[in-house]
Formats: sequence, C-alpha cells, structure tokens
Amino acid sequence: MNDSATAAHLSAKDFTSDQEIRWCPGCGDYAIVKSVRKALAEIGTPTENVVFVSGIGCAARFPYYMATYGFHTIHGRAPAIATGVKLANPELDVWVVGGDGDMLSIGGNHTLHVLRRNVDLNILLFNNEIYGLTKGQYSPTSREGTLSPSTPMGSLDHPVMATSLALGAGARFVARSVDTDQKHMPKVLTRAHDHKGASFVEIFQNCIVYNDGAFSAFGEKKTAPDTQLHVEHGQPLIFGASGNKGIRVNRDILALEVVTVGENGITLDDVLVHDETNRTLAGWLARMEAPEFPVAIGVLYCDPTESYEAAVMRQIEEAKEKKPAKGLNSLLQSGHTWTVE
Amino acid sequence: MNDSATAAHLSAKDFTSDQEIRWCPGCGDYAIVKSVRKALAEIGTPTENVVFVSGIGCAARFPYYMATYGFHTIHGRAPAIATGVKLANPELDVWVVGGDGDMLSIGGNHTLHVLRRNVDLNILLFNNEIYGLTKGQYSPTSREGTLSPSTPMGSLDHPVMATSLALGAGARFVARSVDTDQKHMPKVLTRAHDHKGASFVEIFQNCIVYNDGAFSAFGEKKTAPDTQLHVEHGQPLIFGASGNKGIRVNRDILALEVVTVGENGITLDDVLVHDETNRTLAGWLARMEAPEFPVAIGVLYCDPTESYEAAVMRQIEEAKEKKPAKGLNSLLQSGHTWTVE
Amino acid sequence: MKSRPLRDFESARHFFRLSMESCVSSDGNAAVKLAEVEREEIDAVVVRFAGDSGDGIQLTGGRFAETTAIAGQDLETFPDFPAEIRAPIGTTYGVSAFQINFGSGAILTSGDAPDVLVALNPAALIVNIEEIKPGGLIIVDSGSFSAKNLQKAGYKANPLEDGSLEKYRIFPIDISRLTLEAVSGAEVSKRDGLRCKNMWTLGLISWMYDRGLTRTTDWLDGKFGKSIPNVAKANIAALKAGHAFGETAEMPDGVRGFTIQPAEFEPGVYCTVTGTEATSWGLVTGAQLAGLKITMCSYPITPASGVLHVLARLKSYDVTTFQAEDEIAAVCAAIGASYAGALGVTSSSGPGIALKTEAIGLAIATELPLIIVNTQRAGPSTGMPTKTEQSDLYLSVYGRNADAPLVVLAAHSSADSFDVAIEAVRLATKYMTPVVILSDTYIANAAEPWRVPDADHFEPFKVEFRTHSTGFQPFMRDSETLARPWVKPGTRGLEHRIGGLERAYGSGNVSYDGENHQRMTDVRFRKIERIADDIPLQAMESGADSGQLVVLGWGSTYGPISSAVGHLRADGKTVSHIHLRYINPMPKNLGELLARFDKVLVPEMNMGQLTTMVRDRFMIEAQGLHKVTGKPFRISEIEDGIRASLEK
Amino acid sequence: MKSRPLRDFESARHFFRLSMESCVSSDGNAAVKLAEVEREEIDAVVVRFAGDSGDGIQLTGGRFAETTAIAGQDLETFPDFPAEIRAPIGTTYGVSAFQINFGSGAILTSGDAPDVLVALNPAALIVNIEEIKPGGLIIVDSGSFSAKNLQKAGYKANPLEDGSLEKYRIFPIDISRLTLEAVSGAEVSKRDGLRCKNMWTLGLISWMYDRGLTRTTDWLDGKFGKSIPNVAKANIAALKAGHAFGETAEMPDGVRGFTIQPAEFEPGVYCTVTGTEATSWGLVTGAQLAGLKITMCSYPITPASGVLHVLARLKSYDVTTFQAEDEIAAVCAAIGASYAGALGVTSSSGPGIALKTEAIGLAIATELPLIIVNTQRAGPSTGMPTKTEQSDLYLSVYGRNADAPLVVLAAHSSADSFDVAIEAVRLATKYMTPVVILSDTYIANAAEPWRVPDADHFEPFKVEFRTHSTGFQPFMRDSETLARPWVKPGTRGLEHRIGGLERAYGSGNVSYDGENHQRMTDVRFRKIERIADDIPLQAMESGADSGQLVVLGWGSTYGPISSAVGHLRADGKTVSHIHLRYINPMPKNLGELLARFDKVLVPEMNMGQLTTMVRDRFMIEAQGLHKVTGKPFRISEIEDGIRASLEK
Ligand SMILES: Cc1ncc(C[n+]2csc(CCOP(=O)(O)OP(=O)(O)O)c2C)c(N)n1
Ligand SMILES: Cc1ncc(C[n+]2csc(CCOP(=O)(O)OP(=O)(O)O)c2C)c(N)n1
Ligand code: SF4
Ligand code: SF4
Ligand SMILES: [Mg+2]
Ligand SMILES: [Mg+2]
Repeated sequence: MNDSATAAHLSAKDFTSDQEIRWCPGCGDYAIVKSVRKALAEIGTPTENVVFVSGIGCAARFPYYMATYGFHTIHGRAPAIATGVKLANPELDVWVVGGDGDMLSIGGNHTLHVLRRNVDLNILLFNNEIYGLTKGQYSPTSREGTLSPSTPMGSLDHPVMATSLALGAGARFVARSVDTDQKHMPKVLTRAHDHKGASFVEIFQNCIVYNDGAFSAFGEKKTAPDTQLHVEHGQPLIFGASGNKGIRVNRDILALEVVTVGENGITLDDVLVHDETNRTLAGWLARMEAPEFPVAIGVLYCDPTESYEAAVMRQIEEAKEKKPAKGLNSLLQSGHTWTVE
Repeated sequence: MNDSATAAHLSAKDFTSDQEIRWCPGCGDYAIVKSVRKALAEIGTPTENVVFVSGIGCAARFPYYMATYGFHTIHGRAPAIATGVKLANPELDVWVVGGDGDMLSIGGNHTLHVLRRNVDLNILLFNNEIYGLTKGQYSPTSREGTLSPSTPMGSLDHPVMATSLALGAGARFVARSVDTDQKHMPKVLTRAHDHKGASFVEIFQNCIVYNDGAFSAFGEKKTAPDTQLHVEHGQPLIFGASGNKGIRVNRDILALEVVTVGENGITLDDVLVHDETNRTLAGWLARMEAPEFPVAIGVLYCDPTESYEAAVMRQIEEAKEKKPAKGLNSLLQSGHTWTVE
Repeated sequence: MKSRPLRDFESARHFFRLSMESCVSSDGNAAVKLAEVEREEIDAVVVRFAGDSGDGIQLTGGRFAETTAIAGQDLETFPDFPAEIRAPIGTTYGVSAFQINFGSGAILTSGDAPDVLVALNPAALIVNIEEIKPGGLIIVDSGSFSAKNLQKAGYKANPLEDGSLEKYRIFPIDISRLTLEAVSGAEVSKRDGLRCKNMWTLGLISWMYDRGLTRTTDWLDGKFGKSIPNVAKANIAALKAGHAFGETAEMPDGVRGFTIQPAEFEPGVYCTVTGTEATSWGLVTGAQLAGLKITMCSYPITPASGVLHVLARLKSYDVTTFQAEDEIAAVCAAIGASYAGALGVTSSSGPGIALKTEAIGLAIATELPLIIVNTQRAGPSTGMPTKTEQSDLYLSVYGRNADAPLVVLAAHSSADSFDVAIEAVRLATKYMTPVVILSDTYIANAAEPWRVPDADHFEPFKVEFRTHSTGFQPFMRDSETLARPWVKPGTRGLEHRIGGLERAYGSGNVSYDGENHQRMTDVRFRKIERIADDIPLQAMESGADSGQLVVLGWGSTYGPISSAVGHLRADGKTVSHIHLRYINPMPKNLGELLARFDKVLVPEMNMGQLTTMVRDRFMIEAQGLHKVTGKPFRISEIEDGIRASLEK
Repeated sequence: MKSRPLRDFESARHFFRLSMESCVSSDGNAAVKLAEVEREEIDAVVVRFAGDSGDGIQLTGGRFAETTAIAGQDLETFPDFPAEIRAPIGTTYGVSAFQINFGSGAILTSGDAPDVLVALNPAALIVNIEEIKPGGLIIVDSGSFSAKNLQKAGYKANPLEDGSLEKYRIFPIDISRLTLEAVSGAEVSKRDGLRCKNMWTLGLISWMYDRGLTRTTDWLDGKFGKSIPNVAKANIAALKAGHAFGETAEMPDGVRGFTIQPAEFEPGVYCTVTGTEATSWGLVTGAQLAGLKITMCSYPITPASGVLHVLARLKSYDVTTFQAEDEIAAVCAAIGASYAGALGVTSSSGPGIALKTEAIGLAIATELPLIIVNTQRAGPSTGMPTKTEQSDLYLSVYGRNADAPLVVLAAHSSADSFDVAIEAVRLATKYMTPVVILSDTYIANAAEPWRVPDADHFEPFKVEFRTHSTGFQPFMRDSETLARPWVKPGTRGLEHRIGGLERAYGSGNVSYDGENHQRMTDVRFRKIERIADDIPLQAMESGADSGQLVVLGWGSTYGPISSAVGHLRADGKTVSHIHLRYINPMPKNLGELLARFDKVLVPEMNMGQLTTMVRDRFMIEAQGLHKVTGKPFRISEIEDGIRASLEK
C-alpha cells in the first residue's frame, strides 16, 4: 500500500491529528508520539492506510493524536481487535499501542497469542512499570517492593520481563527502545514495520507522575553510553563511553558476561557478534539488567516467517481455486435435496 | 500439614473417590489419575488437606475422581481460583489440573501470572494438543496443519511450547512427563509438590478419540529410550537404547546438538551435565523436538525462591506487628473525629 | 386433508451435511408394493432410537430422517447426545438417542412421548422407558441384555422377564445375533460386525415404515465402498437382513407394517436442515446481500461450535473464520473486522456470551455492526452443556454495563434460523448496531425439511460505505435510521478516530460533556427503538386477534405451542398464538395486540424472562409457564398450561 | 429549629483518610470572636472551589470540609476530578473542582447551584460559571487572567472586563500576586510559591465562613514541617494572608463574613466519611461479625480502586488484598478464597463487572458467599470513567447467562455504605450467595459527617462452618435458609467436590437429570426470594404511606429526592418518599405500599432500570425520571419532575 508518489511528501505533520494531547506535562509519551510520527513519515504509507489500535490507559490514548485511522478500544483487547482488522483487510498497516497494564496484565493472553500466531501487527508496548491512568498502582512490570496505593508495604510479585515473555511466546521480532532516544526509536519502528509478522517493541517510557525515574539506571542521556547496549545485527556487542566494553559468553555457566576489551587479554574477537536470528542470544540479551549489565536496546531478535493473515488468505485462495463458489443457490442446494412438484 | 501418623498408611485407594470415571475408554487421562493417586499416597498429605482445582475440559474432570477436596470451576480460570484458595489458606496442598485449551488458550493469562507470581500451586497441564471435550478442534499446542472441525484445511497458527512459555513467564519449576510412564510420573509429581512456589508440569496425554498418536514420535514404550531424554540434575544428558547418545552445546551456534559417545572422538566428558538451576539450559531442553532431538522428560528447571502467598503472609504479619489491630472501634475512629455532646 | 394447519411455507426452510444432487423421490415407491397387502395407514408416528454412544444411533437417525424426508413426509428430529465424549460402554450416561416425529400432516415438534422405542442395550431402555407412550412399542436387542449390561444399567432383574414393562408392548429380538449372522459373509471382525447392529435396526424400521433401501445402500457404498469394502458389505447385509426380518418373521400382536401418506408440501426443492446449518447459510446469504465479506471469530463451546465448523468450510464464499484464544478475543476480533469493513460475526453459548458483554458494549458505543449468535444451553455456569434452555434472554437484552441497547432476534425453528440470520445482517448493517441472534441447543441440532428459497429473489440491501469527505463526521447520523456512516479504513480523506470513551455528537471526539452524554444516550436508545418502524407488525401465528387467551412464545417453543394451540382450537377452545421474532425492539403493535386478550400466557424454557419484559413494557399481566429440565416442552405440557390458565 | 427534617441518625455514618485523634470542636470558636461585629447569619451555603488540576483544589476542599465538620455543621461534598491525570496547565479539561454544601440544617446533597465560586484561572471560570446561581459570588484570581490563559480557556475577551458576567457578583483579587507577596519570607521558588494560591484562598474562605486556622496550620506543620519546612512555612503564610485579607481589605458590595450555627447532631463521636471508606470499613466490620478473614481481590479501575487501596492498609484486621492480573482473575480468586473459608470480596466498576459475570455464575451455581462491590460510572463501554451514573442495575440483576439469581443491595449515601456493606456480608454468609453492592462515583467520592457507631453494640452473625461428617452432603440445605453447608477444606472427613456442572440435589454430584435441574433452579430462586423474610419491611422515608404520589428512589439519588420531597411537602404538596436498599429481593411489602399511591415516580441516573423492575414485579405503572449527564440530580430537577407528574 506504499504509494510512492505521496510517500515522498509525507512529513510528521501529516500524521498529526487536530486533537490536543492530554498527557501530563513531561510524560515520556510525548517523545514517543513524536518518534512515531517521524518514523511513519519516513515509512511513507499514506495516512489512510495506517490504523492505530489501542486498549485503555494513558499510552492507549495514542490513536487520537495520529492523523490516521484509529480505534481506542477497551482495556487489554487491542491485539485481538487488531487481529480482526488485519483479517478483514490485510493491506492495512496496523499498529497496536498499549501500556504494560494493558498489554501484559489484562491483555497478556491476547499479546501472547498474537505473537504466537505471528499476525502482521506492529506492537508498541509503552512500559512505564506502573498503571498511569488509574493513578499509580503497581503493574506486572513493576519492580518488587514497589510502593503503590494497592501495595502500601511494597509489591510482592516478581515482575515479568516483556521481551523475555514475548520470546517464550514465540515472537519472531523483538526489539527495544527508550522514550528519550529520538534518534534510535524511528529506526527501530521502521524495522518493526518492515518485518512482516508480529513485531514486538518494548519502549521504556517515563511516567513523570507515578513512577518518575524508573529507568534512570540506564535511561538518562549522559550515562546512556555506559548503561545501554545498542545491538546491531552482525556487529560486536560493544558499549561504553570509551567503546571498550563488550559482552561475551561465559561457556561454563552458559550465560553472558561483561568484559573490557584490552584488559586481561580480552580482544575484540572475544566479544560476541550480534546475530538477530539467534533465539538463545536474544533471550540472554532480553534478560540483561542494570546495573550488572547494560540494557540491550535495538532489534534483539528477528527471524521472519509467513504471517498469520497471509496464510489465512492463502488458504482462502486455495479453497476458491479448488471449490469455487457457484453462487448462493448452489450453496443452498448443496445438501441432500429433493423436489416436490 | 504433613501428618506423618496417617501418612504412613495412605494408599492410592485413599485418594480414589466414589465417582465413576467418565473419560473415553483408552484415554491417557486414566493413566494420569493413577499416577497422581500413587504420588499423593507417597507424599502423604492427608486427604483433607489436599485440594484439586480445575477448569473445564476432559482433563478438568479430574477433581471428581480424587477423594480430596475438589473444585471443578470454569474454563481457563483454575489458576486464578487456586490462587484465591492458597491466599485464604496457605496450609493447603493445592493442585491445578487443566488441558492445553484450558490453561494455554483461554486461561493463558492466568497461567502466566500465577507462574510469574510464584504462587505455591502444583500445576498439571494435560497436553493432548487438541480440544477434547468440545469434540476435536485444534488447540494452541496443535501442530501446524492440524485438520480439525474448525480447520478443515489445516491449522495455521504456530503452536505454543508450554514449557518454553512457562520459562518466559518466569516459572521457577518446569517439568515434563508422559501419560504412559507410570514409573516416572509419580517422581516428577513428588518433586513438583516439594517445590514451594508454582510448579509447572506438562504431561503429554493421548486423546485416543480426537488426536490419537499425537506423541507416537516419542511416547511409545518401545521407542522411548531412543526418543526420550530423561534429565536428572547433576547427571549427563545421555539417552538411547544403548545409552551412548548424548547432548552437547554447539558453541558456535549457541544451540544443543545430539552426539554419539564413542564416535568421532566424543567422550562422556563432552556431554552436557544437567543443571536444573540453569535457565538457558532449561530453555534449550524445552525446545528440543522430535525427530531431530529426543524429547526432554523430567525436571527441566528448578530454582526456588519465596512463594507468593508466603510473602503475602509475611507482610501481613509485619503489618500486625507494626500496627496491631486494636478492635473495630479503633478502626472506625481512626479518622478525624470530633464529638458532639 | 388433515385437520392440523398446514405448515406456514412463507418462512424459508431446508438440508443435510453431506453433499448430494437434487432428485425426485422414487425410493419409497419400490417398497410400497411389497407392503400393499397388509400395511396399516397412519397419520404420524414418533420413533426414538437409543443405544450406546458407540452404537451409531445418530447416524441411524440421520439416515432414517433422510429417507423420510424423501418419502415426502414432514418431520422434525431431536438428537440427544450424552455429555461425555465416549462414555464407557453400557453406562446410562453413555446413552445416545435420536427421536423423529414424521407424518402426513404438518409436523412441528419432534414429538411428545414416542410411540416406538428402539433400545439397543439395557442402559438405553432404562434411561428412555419413562418417556414412552403407555402401550407404545419397545423393540429391544435382547442379545445385549447380559447380566453385566443389566448391572451397568442399574437393573436388579431382567426387565424383559420380570413383567415390569407390562404397560408397553415389548418386542425383544436378538439383534446382536441376527446381525452377526447377517454379516458372516463379509470379512469383518466380530467387533466390526456387531457395529452393524444399527443398520440391521434401520432395516427393520425401514420395513415398518415402508421405506426402500436403495438410498442407504448407495450411501454406504459411497462412503465405505472404496476404502473399506468389507465394512460396506457388512453394513449393507445387516440393513437388508433387518428389512427382510420385517417381511418374513412372525410379528407379535400389533407389530406390522405401516404406510404414511406424503405430506402436502408446496412445490419446490427441499432439503432437511439443522439450525446450525440454517444459521450459517443465512449469515452467508445476508452478507452477500449486503455485499460484504464475513469475518467470523469464535471459540469452541457446545452447542455453539457448529456454526464455526460450517462456516470454516465456506471459504470460497468470502468467509474467513478465526478460532480465537477465548471468547473475548473472538468478539474483539469480530469488532475489529467490522471496523475494517467486513461483517464481524461471533458465536457462543451462555458462559462465552457472558464473557463477551464488555466488548459488545464497545460495539454499541462505537456503533459498529456485529452479529452475535447465542446458542443457548442450560445453566447457570457450566450447567448442562448439551441440554437446551432459553435462559439467556436477560443476558442478551440487559446483560451489559450501563445503558446499552441493541437488537435481539430469536429463531423459532431450525429452518427459521435462515431468515433470522439474514434479517440480523440487514439490521446490523443498516443501523450500525450489534444484533444478537438467539438460538438454542434444540434448534441447533434438530433437523426439519426446508423448501430451499431461490436466492435470486432475495432483495439485496447493499451497504454503502462512506467515501466522500465533504462534511464527513464519524458520528453524524442518517436522519432516517440515525445510523452513523460506515467508513473503511483505507479510504482517503476520511481518516478518523473512534473509541469507547463517550463521543461528541457529530465529531465523535472524546467528550465528557454532560449534555452531550445525555444526548448520545438518548440517540442510542432512539436508534434501536426506531427499528420498530422497519420490521413487520406482529402477526397472529394462529387464532383470532382478540379473545380469551393468547399464548405468546419465542424461540424453539414454536413447535409445541403451535401444536398445542392447534389441538385446543380443534377442541373448540378460543386460544390464539403469537410468536415473537423481534425481542428488541418489539413490533409496534405487540402491546396493543396482547391487550386484546383477557389472558397472556408465556411458555418459556426459563424462569420467566420474556414474561418480565412484556409485563414491564405493556403493563400486561402476562403469566409465565416455566420449564427448565433441559428438554423442550411437550405439546401436552403446553396444553395443560393453557387449560389451567383458561380455568383460572 | 430548622424546617427541614432532621437527618435520620439511625443509619450509621462517618471519617477521613489521614489519621487524627478524636477531639471536641474548638477551632471554630476562636474565629467567631473576630467576626462577631458584622457577620451575617445564614442557614446554609454552597461553595465551589475550582482551578487547575495542579492547583490543589481537592486538598483545599478537603481541608475546608474538615474544619466545617468540626465547626459542627452538616455538610456534603462533591469532588469533580478531570479524567486526565494532569492535563496541561490552563486547559478547560484540566479543571478540577470541589463543591461543598454546608449548613445548620440537614444537608443531604452537595447542593444544586453554588452560591459561591472560587475560580483560580480563566478555564475554571468558563467551565463552571453556567452552574452558578444568578447573583452568586464569583471570586477569581485576576492575576491568572493573562492573555495566554484566557485564550487557552477559549475566551475571546476578558470576561472580567467585557461585562459578560453581569448576572453575578464578581470579586476579582490578584491572588497570585498576593500569595507571592505572602510567601516572600519563606525560601521557596516562585513556582512553589504560586502553589500556595490554594492556601491563600482557603484562608479567605475560612474567614468568610468563620473558621479558625489552627487545625490547618497544624496539619501543614505535621505534613511538611519536618521534611520541607520552607514549604510548610510558605503555605501557612499564604493561608494566614488570605484570612487577613478578609479581615482587613475593603470588600465589594455584599461580600462579608457569615456565621452559620452548628447543625443539630445527636450526641456522639463523628467523623466525615466517603463512600469508599465506609464501604471498606463496613466490609471489615461485617467480616469480623461473621468471624471471617477477608480476601479481597480486585483490579484497579476508576472510580472503584479506592476500596482496594483502603483495604490494602488494613492488613492487621485480617484483610488480605490481591491485585490480580484482570477482573476475571480477581473475581475468581475471591471465589477461591470463599471456597477455602474466607470472605471473598471483589470490586470494580461497569466494564470490569461485565467481565466478572461468567464467574459470578459459578459462585451462584456452587452457592458460595461472595461480595461484589460495583462503583458505577457512566457508560456504555469506557464511557466517562470519572462521572457518576446508576446504570448497572440491569447488569447486577439480570446480567448473567441462564437463570442466575443473586442478592443486590444499594447504598444511598457515603455513610450508608457502611451499613449496606455489613448487611451484604450477613446475607452472603447466611444464605451462601453472591451479593452485589451498588455504589457509584458520587457516593464513592463524596464525604459527609457520620456518627461513628459503637462496634460493641453490633449483633454478631458468626459463621458456623460445617465440621461434623454425619449425614453430610455438600448440597443438602438448611430447611429455613435453604443454604447449603459451608465447609473449610482441611476439615477431616468432609472431603467433597463441587463445580459448575449442574449438581444433584443433596449429594452435589454431577447430574444431567432434567427433574433435578428443575428442582435446583427452583431452589436457587426460592433461596433468594426467601431472603425477603429476613430483611426489614420497606419503610417510608418521608410522607404518608398512601396518597397522590410517591417518589421511589435507590442509591445516591437519596439526597436530592429527600430534599426535593421535603421542600414540596413544606410547600403543601402531598408527596411521599420511599428509598430502596434491597433491590433483589425486594421487601415483601413494597408492591402493596407502592400500590397505595396514585402515581409512582422513579428518578434514576439511567434510562429507567429500576422502573422496569417495579413495573414488571408489581404491575404498577411507575414512571421514570431519567438523567444521564454524569452528574447527580439537582434538587430542583426532582422537584420539577414531581410537579410535572402531579399536574399530569
Ligand atoms: C476492563 C477494565 N478494567 C480496568 C480498567 C481501568 N484501567 C484503565 S487503564 C488501566 C491500566 C493503565 O496502565 P497501563 O496499561 O500500564 O497504561 P498507562 O496508563 O501506564 O500508560 C486500568 C487498570 C478499565 N478501563 N477497563
Ligand atoms: C467460557 C467457556 N468457553 C468455552 C467452553 C467450551 N469448552 C469446554 S472444554 C474446552 C476445551 C477443552 O480442551 P482442553 O482444555 O485442551 O481439555 P481436553 O478436553 O482436551 O482435556 C472448551 C473450549 C466453556 N465450557 N466455557
Ligand atoms: S500519569 Fe504518567 S503515563 Fe500517564 S500521562 Fe501522566 S506521566 Fe504519562
Ligand atoms: S475426548 Fe480425548 S481427552 Fe477427552 S476423554 Fe476422550 S480420549 Fe480423553
Ligand atoms: Mg503503564
Ligand atoms: Mg486438550
């Protein structure tokens, strides 16, 4: 549906609706909407062929701010509704937006099955590790011990790791970005769009009101070089302000570890090269946590296969070829009929 | 609650209710109920302290056949209901039983969250890769291409791997068994019981009516030695009728491979030793599929931590210590009060 | 001519699962000759086949129904499966039954008490005997009355011997042995041989009711002839042996051959049809009349799964089916499909419909078309999944958070489901609203003859998607229908956002304005109310349009009510019958019509749900007649109810 | 003495979030002296504070309410939050408001049109002005009326200058500047200084209504004194400055200090309480009276989350709270808890309650106690999450698959929620049934004074778990209550299985028997119906028990209906008022009572849901008065409705 004539002329503004944004001043969502508009302008699908589907939550207000088609649905169900959109019209570019509560708590099952089925949706999880819209209760991604109105003595559940879960569910495209990173995010979004099948993108998003600084361990501009690892297919897993830290496999314990190139005889050759088609590596990267590790950002995993709705359409075409419909009368008379005269 | 006086006397019969079993003749569920009764007799928790909670499906009929407390609930919700049971009375031994539809399709979200929270439940997934009770539609574990009433041209979704998903969700105990293996299953069940926290056991179960032979690639007695890998903590991953096949890591592609000890210079030392606390290894084992690999049976992963309801109770005790309740009147007058005289 | 009213052929009716070319009935005629001498002519008869789930009872019944239909008689069937997939052999809960009522007059129910019971084992006898007409004929396979089977069925003594069945005419035949003898020529195992018992029985019953065998032998040949010829041979041998037994064996008193005249059907092409099939075909027809593709999203549940199964085979008719991970995902995907411009359809039964309610609210709020098929079963909760009930009326009409009106239609029979499905599509797309179709276990599974309509004569109601952008507002309404425009994403210049937060009248932008909410709530009500102007006025099903008592029914009580009212009217009672298809909104004249009667009696397979609605809406003191046993009303139960009401 | 009826103190009432020792009011007295000279005495007044969400309006209102309560006046508050968490500054949708009605007579609503509006910015003015009484006093922060803010609010011209506010008495004060001046001594940034505007305002209003400041200064000291002493200092300075302004500045015409006599309260300990708090405390009290622990399982949703938050802090009172992954898990965990012998409680609002319906059916089928708190909000679908409505009555009474009766109670005010919660626990445990408690956004958030009851006087209703095994059957019933026994797993010898498939009467074993299903369905109905014998007969709220017109209300319409009926009765109209707590089953005498009136008027914040029930059950032509604007009825709207009905 990429109409190149118009594509050349699309700008972020073309994707900006007339609705005033209603997020809190300083919310990380502002930066995300900006990146998404920018990415869409670059991707160039005409606005009428783009649909944003969301659940409920602060994040889920997203569609209102895009000058595309949009459906702000109910809490947790966006992946299911988007599946229906895609089944009815596989030509549309369908984006799903939701928060950690929306997509991993009430909507966990739909997220899981949409990934497993590999429906061609671009799924953006705005993870602020909190329920924003309902005023700050802890969420499935909140750290243990989170103080919130429903957990005044601290939360007790172990948080779910979104990308780890996605890999476990069988996702074929898993990526990460950070709200503050306006340069990086559009690239990841473009990759997500280009991947035919379910693309799962976790975006760390700061909720300034209820969970300010949740990602300060790695999300701050100045410490980012030392705390984030930008992964790129075929490139060594190198990070650090001086570019000399790397990730390698400790083969004894079958796990990753941080090394410093140039120390203890470590050379660049010891550093693991990113292979985004390797599930094991993706799993390891997904589970690297600050402060012990840098947080992996970028496309952790990408291993395409036929998307669900494409297979569905293929099967329908096959059916039509093998047993073409011969009109309603033929359908209605396809049983054991007899005639009364 | 293990009452050792009675424990010594418990037999499988003590766990057998007076209800006639209503599964199809030849159904794999018969063997499972037998193993469970046997395991419970060995575990020795008195019948009154054992509760079976199930959803809906053929598998979910299970509680009726156990002379313990039992709750046959609604489709997909057994993990949630069992969580409530355990929160209200952590002393009970709570077992959750369900089919692949029950626990991975409609109930997928509850399964995921109960594993993440690590509620001390023994979760038995009877995976027959089909919807039995509703007459044979494909399920989330059915192989691609499954012909069923709802997929007359073959199913198109990629199946979910139950143990892989459980690991992704953060499960701390993941095991596998096969319905036909009466020797092995009670051992796995006992381990599951002993693990404090959520124990997830996938049991391959043959549905003789709608999916007969689904596991024949590895589930048949005579070929089992060559097609199953019984894993045991601290033991090398060796299998095969002649006990000379092993599993090792291919460090180039970060994946497992099958080797033959004694061939090509391979010795026992090359074979990986099972470490049930290693998540990566568990993930690899979970994903080994026939015929390329043997199917891993036994405790794939076990890495205990405090269970959810234990933490909840601990927090309540803390609250009671810090701010003991001083009776209802004190509660009712705990706000800003004033007196009218 | 018959005294009972002719069936109303205006309502479309119809078929069977296996495909077969249309043909003129010829099969029955051959048999007529043989029996001419001594056959007794009867008007109608009710036969129930019963046996173990493994005995092939449903197949036997289905085959017999087909030959009956082709012999030109009217009929209605009632398959009654056990809840267990395959219960252990010989148990009472493993008994499967199939009842057929057929005759030369209009047949509207599957019959009250069977005249004939065929019981292939003791369990089948003990489970069914209570319902057989006193004096009825009981054919039993005496060969299955072993001590073990008797015990499994719960018999202390052999009922064939202890005189406990005195009320009935018992005809014990060692069907097991006779079948094994018959199949001895075919090379089959004993087990496979015994499996032909049902064919032997079918042969005997075919003889009794004057049917030829060709159609069934052809069918057996077609089905097994190539792949397992010995099985085909065995089955055919058994079938013929049963038939021959009828012709040659000495029959006990009162057992003889019967003839039944063909019923008077209007000319046309016919087939027999279940509610499941008719609903599915109606949806496809409706979608084609609307010019839409169907996206049908569902999750299996008894007894609703059938619609998913039938539609899954109709891919060539622009039908996409999607088995979702649960009912919520199913309804949501259907809503997404409607949003994208297809006809979103979802289906389930009570527990699954309950799960869909939140999402249905979204479809109401965003005013998208959506078809929800509810095949009702007995509840609450899991209840009795294979048993029928009409107890989801409240759920359909009232079961959502907040003020959330939608359209509710009820099918009154298997064949009627076809028309109702088309009407549901018409209303959903014209008024941009969810529509609930109420069916039930009985309708879903029962088969009846249907005159296949000519699709070329259907009035199309093509959907006009909005495409021009001038003055476009997503919640601006058509002044007549009050429907908002339907826009396909992909349409240039009409990009817009909708959602479940209250929307401003016109623009659809999020609005928390109080007056706007009042206005939107009002217009959502009026839109649905106004549909009353677009549906037929309520007609009388039978009887005068005023008088002493009217029976108001809905759904599958149609058969028993029609018959009961017919009988009582023949008896001189002044009773009328109204049958409601439009539950919400109700036809405009309904209140006025009901008010013309002294009494309104509402038989329902629930505790009084329509009764509530009628009392509320029309302030008419409607009285309920409730039955919740998982089984349809008997005609006699309705008759008794009417009589009691008349006498009060 | 006042002409309006004294508040009915029989219903328990009560408090606030922050803990504070009980004390006798002394605070107000200090101020009285200062104002003695020129204060005007008034009976009651309605004040609305409005400003940006960041302006601390809710805090201001809360503090003012507390001092009002302590000054001994009756009051009712209505906080009105924006839907957005923190909307951009100056926008109309970011306006937060807090209304308080207080006086020396009984105060039953938060007031119709405010007498006084305090608007801290142009947006607050434009959003609220329409509702202010003509001639009302408008105090505005003129310092915030910058061109930018005027534009954000949508003003073309400055309303303070263009004469558009002629109808009102405008009192512009540059509160921004005065506040900054006041805080100059405390070392705070300009931003933090401006944040004290609300305290300045509170000071002024405190002066107007004769309040001392000590309690608030103490509170500020306690809250910020240690951690951020400069902030405490600034706030206190602003507060005092506002107060001093009142005393010293020249006031425009008609602006002066007022005194209000304390209301007549029965002696006792009092606190103010919101519905959220009262509900939570009532549940804890009920559980303790029943001798049970609470397991409260919920999922956050506006406006229902509060109950979870309050209970999460009451762990010492044997309360376990569990934030589940969704509403279905929440209700299921609550059911599991009840099964295990605790009191299972769940709570939500419309969309979440809709999701719970399938599971509630399981609790009905297995006959387990369960409390479901539904804090209603405007719908359908997501609707207007922060706005009030009473539109889940249908959902509560009818919203489940199949015939599935349960108990429905409605709280009529914040304080009443306490009694209703206790009663819910009593009925749920005595009858082994789910009970729905209907509250709404208004009740949940509004605060009113409550005489704290003495818990020692409560009648306990201790649950007797079944422990002896002789003759035990899980579905054998108590002959009086028809309740089945409640057994705690862990009880030796009583091991048994229950489930959602239909259960045999007595044994509870799975049964597909038709007669059994009828019997069980009947008994489920009778059990609930019979509760009518165990609840009080319906009493008149006011007026004669027969006559021309009765207003039948339920839930939070209590305040406006009581007031409206009071006014009209004072006016000589013969109008009565009945307020329903028991929605299902209804009190036994209700039908008879209603029938004694010529007309029954049912005001509801929905499209007529109780109206439907009353018409159906009693064949009484009840007329609805509907309002769905997300806001409570005004007294005048009910008065108009009554008048119109009387004249018809
Ligand atoms: C069925 C239902 N349950 C609950 C809610 C209340 N609710 C709205 S948003 C939300 C969670 C918000 O958290 P998240 O999804 O992380 O989004 P965020 O606001 O943090 O962006 C909840 C619980 C609802 N609207 N509907
Ligand atoms: C809410 C709801 N949806 C659907 C059903 C129908 N249903 C019953 S069991 C089942 C699936 C059975 O499959 P599985 O869980 O794998 O169990 P099995 O029968 O194979 O043991 C379904 C869809 C139901 N009872 N309730
Ligand atoms: S509450 Fe948090 S997530 Fe929501 S808009 Fe405000 S800052 Fe953003
Ligand atoms: S249908 Fe399959 S799973 Fe169910 S009882 Fe029969 S064999 Fe077992
Ligand atoms: Mg969040
Ligand atoms: Mg299964």
